[in-house]
Amino acid sequence: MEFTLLPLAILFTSLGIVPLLFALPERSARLRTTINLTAAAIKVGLVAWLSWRVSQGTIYGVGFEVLPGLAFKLQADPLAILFIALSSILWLITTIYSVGYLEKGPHRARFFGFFSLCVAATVGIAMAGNLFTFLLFYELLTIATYPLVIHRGTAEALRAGRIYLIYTLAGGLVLLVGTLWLWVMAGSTDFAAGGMMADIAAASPVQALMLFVVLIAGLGVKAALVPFHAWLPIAMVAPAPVSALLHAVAVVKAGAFGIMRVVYEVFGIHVAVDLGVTLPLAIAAGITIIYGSLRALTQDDIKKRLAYSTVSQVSYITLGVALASPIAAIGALAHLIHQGLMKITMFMAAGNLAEGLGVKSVSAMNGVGRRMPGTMLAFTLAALAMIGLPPLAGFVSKWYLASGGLDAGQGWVIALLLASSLLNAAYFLPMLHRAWFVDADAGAGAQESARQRPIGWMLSAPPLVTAALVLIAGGLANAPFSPLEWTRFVVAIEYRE
Amino acid sequence: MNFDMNLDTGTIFGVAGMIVFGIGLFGALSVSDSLRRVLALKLCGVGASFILIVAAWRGPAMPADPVPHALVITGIVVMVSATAVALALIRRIHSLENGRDV
Amino acid sequence: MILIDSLAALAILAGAGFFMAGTIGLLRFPDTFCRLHALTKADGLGLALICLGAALLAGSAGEIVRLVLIWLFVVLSAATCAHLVARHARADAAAARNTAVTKETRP
Amino acid sequence: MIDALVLFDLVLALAIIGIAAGVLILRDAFAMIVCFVIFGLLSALAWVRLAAPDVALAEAAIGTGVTGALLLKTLAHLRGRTLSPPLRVKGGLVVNAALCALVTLAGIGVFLATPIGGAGLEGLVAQNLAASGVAHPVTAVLLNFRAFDTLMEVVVLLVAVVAVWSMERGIARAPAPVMGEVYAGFARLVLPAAVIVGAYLLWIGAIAPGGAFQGGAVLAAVGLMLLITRAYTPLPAHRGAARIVFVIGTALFAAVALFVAQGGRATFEYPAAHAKSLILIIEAVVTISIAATLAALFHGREPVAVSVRETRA
Amino acid sequence: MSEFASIDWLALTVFAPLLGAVASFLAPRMAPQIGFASLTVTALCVVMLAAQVIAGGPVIVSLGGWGAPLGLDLRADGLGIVMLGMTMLVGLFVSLGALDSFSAAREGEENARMRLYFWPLWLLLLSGLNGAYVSTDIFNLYVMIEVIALAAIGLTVLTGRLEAMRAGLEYMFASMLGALLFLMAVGLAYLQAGRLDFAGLAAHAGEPAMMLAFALMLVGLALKTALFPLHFWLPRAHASASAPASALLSGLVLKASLYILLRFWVEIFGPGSLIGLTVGLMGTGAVIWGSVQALRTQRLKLLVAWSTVAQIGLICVAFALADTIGAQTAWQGAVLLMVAHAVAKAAMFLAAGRIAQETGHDRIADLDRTHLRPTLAQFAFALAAISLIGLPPSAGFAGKWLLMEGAMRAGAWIWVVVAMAGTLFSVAYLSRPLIGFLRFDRAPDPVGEHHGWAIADAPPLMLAFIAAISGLAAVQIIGVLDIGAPFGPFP
Repeated sequence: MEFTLLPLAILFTSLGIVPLLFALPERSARLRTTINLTAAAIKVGLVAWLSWRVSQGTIYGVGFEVLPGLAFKLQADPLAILFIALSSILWLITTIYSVGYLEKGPHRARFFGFFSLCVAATVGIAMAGNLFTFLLFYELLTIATYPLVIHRGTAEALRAGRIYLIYTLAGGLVLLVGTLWLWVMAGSTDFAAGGMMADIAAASPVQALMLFVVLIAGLGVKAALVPFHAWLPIAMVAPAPVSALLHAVAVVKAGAFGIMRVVYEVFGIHVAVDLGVTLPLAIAAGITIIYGSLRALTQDDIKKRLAYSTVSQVSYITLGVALASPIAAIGALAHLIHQGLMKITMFMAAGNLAEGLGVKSVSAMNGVGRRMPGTMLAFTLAALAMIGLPPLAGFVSKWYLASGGLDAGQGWVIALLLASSLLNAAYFLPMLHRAWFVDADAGAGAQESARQRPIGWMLSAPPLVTAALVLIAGGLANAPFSPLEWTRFVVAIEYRE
Repeated sequence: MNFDMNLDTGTIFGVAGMIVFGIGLFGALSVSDSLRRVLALKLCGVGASFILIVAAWRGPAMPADPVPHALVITGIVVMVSATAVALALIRRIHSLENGRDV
Repeated sequence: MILIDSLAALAILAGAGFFMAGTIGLLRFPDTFCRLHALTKADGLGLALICLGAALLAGSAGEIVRLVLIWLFVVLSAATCAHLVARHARADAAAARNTAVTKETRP
Repeated sequence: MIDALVLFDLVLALAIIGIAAGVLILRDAFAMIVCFVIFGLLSALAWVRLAAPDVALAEAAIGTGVTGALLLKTLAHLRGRTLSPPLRVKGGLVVNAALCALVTLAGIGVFLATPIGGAGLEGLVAQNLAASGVAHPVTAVLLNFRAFDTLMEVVVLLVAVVAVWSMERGIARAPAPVMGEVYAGFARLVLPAAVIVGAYLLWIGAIAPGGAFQGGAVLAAVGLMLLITRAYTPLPAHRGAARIVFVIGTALFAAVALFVAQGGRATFEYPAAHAKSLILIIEAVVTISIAATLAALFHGREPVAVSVRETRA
Repeated sequence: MSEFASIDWLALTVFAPLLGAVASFLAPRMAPQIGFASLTVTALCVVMLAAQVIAGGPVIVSLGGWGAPLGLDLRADGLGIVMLGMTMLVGLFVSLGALDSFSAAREGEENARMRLYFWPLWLLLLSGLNGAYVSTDIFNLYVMIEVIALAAIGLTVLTGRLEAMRAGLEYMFASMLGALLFLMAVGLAYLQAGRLDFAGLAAHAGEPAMMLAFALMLVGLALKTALFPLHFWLPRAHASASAPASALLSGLVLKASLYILLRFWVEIFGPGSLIGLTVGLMGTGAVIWGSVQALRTQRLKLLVAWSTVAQIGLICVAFALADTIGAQTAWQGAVLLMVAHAVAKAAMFLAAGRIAQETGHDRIADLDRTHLRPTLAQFAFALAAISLIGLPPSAGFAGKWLLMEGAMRAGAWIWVVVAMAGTLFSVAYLSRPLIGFLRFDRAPDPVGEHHGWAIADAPPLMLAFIAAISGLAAVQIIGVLDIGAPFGPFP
């Protein structure tokens, strides 16, 4: 017997606890943690079940009409599973981390309420069965993340929050117009493998082209494509677990995932190629990759450096999508997962440095490796993976991207990836060098790093776990149910004629 | 349009009603004193009543249409109610401005 | 018939004349008391004449009764109003005189 | 050849227009109000010329009489305040004038282009008059054909009195004006007569011009005189009764409208056999409510015991 | 069931609050209880009527059995039911809020006065509103808008404060002028058509007197709806009234005149696209001017009031699409926006009232300079803001979506841009208080998380919650709305 409401149940594990979390008194920390972790664990279980069923060929879908002709539609297809699996696992880990991070901090009820809402929105984005539903959750994500970004309530946080809100809401509005236009033009917003724009693109290519531009612009804001990226480094004022989630799972990934959906399942990759939009998109992604890396080089603030690195790395996904080659697509999809694992590790590690040692800038990182070996081990693994060292996760995705570039006849991609990797190395290796090989008393930030506070297991364990996942995802890339394998499964569907 | 100027009672008072309405409208828009503004609005009301009554008129020595008459009577009562409220407000504002609470 | 008609016309015309006189008096006389004088006296008579004229033309006794009542009530209220106005005017005049006196006697 | 009566109409119309302008132009506030009262009376006269005696009565009694009293009372309250010049020449004034001239000209143009007396409902009214329960068409329209309008109109009065009571409260403390012997005698004679006239107007409404509103206005005038001379002073103890009198018209009217809606009849559909008596009962009660409400609107405040804090000023 | 079917639920929706008003005026001490009883009965009537309409199509009652044009017909179609439902929903929750705002526990003579008079005025207002939504006769509508206007002014000045009185007088003048323009229009219409029922007048649309009549009605109703540039009276009136009164004024009263305008537009006059364009441009002006003022004002209630000006303007964009292929969609969007605005704005005013009550002021700049944070009220405010901005899944989103869809189908991109601008503006001005709620570094003391919670937060919170999720029921609302094809069969 089939439990057809499974997608709703998964959504509900995050959404249903939101009112509970808001209503809990501030002091009921233990109860709150129990609720959070139980829900997260149930969700991982449900997602595992769902993945199993989907891999067997079952497609789940539920929906009901919201506006005339337009349905709220949840659909668990393989592409969705990819994203849900990432978010549910990382949610569990980040929740543990947040509990440790916010211990005794103010406004925890509010924080965890919006945190859950944020995850619910991510799940909704993943399972959206049409662009309309995608839009609903895309906006919900904006609403849910804003209070998290400004959680500290300082003037700086509010300023950052305002910029964040302006960018994301404007992006959402553009996406709204795009969705509406698609609906008016095509009479449907459904995601369907192979797309549904073939006829329209043939009939009125100019309009289809404009629609594509509008949709990508709307999504590009959250995906932090240059020139819509400025909010991302500014949003760094958020607490570390929020930054981790924003960069690894929620916001930027929502944008990248949306681009994927639009290219593959609204237009269809072949239509997109025929329209001639893929190459410009690839170039935009390439520019973003280089620009982000260059900016990252000069940042002294650890989180800012990581943020620019995200700008760069997320565009790998877009690049892979835009290359219009199945091999590159495998790289893109795999990178969706891999980048999430790597980046969340680094942000949690950065948070630990700030919490435990008060280290917030690169120049103060001297000798931290000896003082917080576990954390720095995780950080190092993730950084090396980012650079693309085999057999770590980052290498796998870069390999496929490069092969895809060749496959698509775009040789410049190889050069781009090489340059990017060199730049990655240029901004990550000095950090590793300072951490492991420079003495603590040397350097400009010695004063800053003088104090030390013990951090609990809830802070130290999560980055290690995710670092292990980075290792496993890369090392066991060919095992069944590894991200790469699942990706192949998805791409086989999307590139089906 | 057919401007057939047969000068009968209905035409005369219809035009007069329009002019009174216009005068009232001008007053309502231009006058700053509240009491006079109330009166200007009443002029508008009477002007509108003129049109309704003329609409009911069926010529000299003919019985008129009773429906507009009923409407105007209703309108007059509505108008006096509105006027009473407006005047009460004006009085109250004056009292408050001059520190008289009762 | 013609006789009654012409008598009625005569009465009404005369009444109108008195009204005219009263109105001119109202406009031309110098102070409140004189104006009141002109108004009440002349208008009362004018109304009486018009009512008389109308009564001559009336079709039934009921109408005549109503005309008489109209005249009666108008005269009553006119007289009362005139009296009230006059009282008021006298009070005002007295007040004005008092202030004038105070001003004059002030050193 | 212009008919003499048309000439009269022409002069009357010009006078109405001139006096309407006077309301805006006259500098003195008292003169302005007097001007308005004259305007109302002349309008009523014009409406008589337009074969609308019911409306003329209502306008003279309510639109001019009661309203004039309200205006004078307000003026007395504001005494001491100099009335601002009626029209100051501002930048906006020209624009306003142009705008209103445009509206007026458009109105006149449209009016002249539309035939008078083309379409109307008099035929339908005449057809159904026999079934309405009353013989006077205007009363039939007010109390039967469009009874819902009339009910809501009584409701408007009720809203007004509730609103006015909510704004002002307290009992009048100014000494009674000295009116003199002549006035007292006049009041003794006229007040009972006025009550009779009010009742007569109400009763005659079934067959001829008159009815609840005109009768109510005359009765209200009685109330006004009583209030002005302090022959009657509303006291806190009277509030309950006053509230009942204000609402009884609305309540009974609405109750009857709902009550008759049974046995397949619609709301407001009086049974043919009882139509006349029901209408008369409604009219009588509504008259009382109207009279009391209008008088209360003139009095303008809820009578409550004045607290120490309030009397201080 | 047959017994229920024979009851005139339609007329009762007007009579029930009327009799309730009478009773609450007679027994001032029992006013809240009577008020609630009569509201409940009215709500029941609306539900029964809605059931009738949904089951069997539009309900028409010929009062007195005469039938139009001699008598008056009342009619409830889908549009009427939606408006009645909106009124009852907002009314019930605002009344709950009023129960606390004017509760006997609060001291003071002013409060006692407000407690006495709020209920009769509000029930009379409700009677007028319901009457307007079921009327099919333009003179009857004139009387209804006067009932509404006088009751609304009574509610505006209920606080008894001088600034409220002054604002009320200004409102009074605007309202009277609007009503008189309407009355003149009635006169012209009768002169032309000799009848006053919608159907009879529709046959004469396009004749000169009817065109002038429509122009006058348009201006009069725009004045009452506070459509830019005729909005001058609104901000002060809505900002100076007590919170429940503001909620009713902004949520319900404006909608009545807007509804009448909409009804006339589609059912009687069907004016040309030029007038539609004019109204659309007025709406655009309202969006811009209202937003700019909302960005500049220093007081929370004024901000909320100015936002009403802007939001009403956005709704009026639908008029510009009236004779295009996107008309039906745009009208549906406009009605949804009206409902969304009613619910959200009522919630917002109630929440603003609660915030002012807890913090003792409503200066936007000082919202964060205190440790007093009535978080529930602030949360309600934020939820209401979501609907006003038009974020999913609120009804505001659904309405905006349909409005923009209509514009897009008509190929009129300019109105899409206006709607987008309105959205961005609303984010900008509504984020001013929201930032105040969320900023903590200027508070003198540590801020308590659950400070200032009270049972009185429940009405705004529930209303705001309904506003924020009701977009999910949009298709059901539209299903009801389309009963009887209020917007006509369009190509």
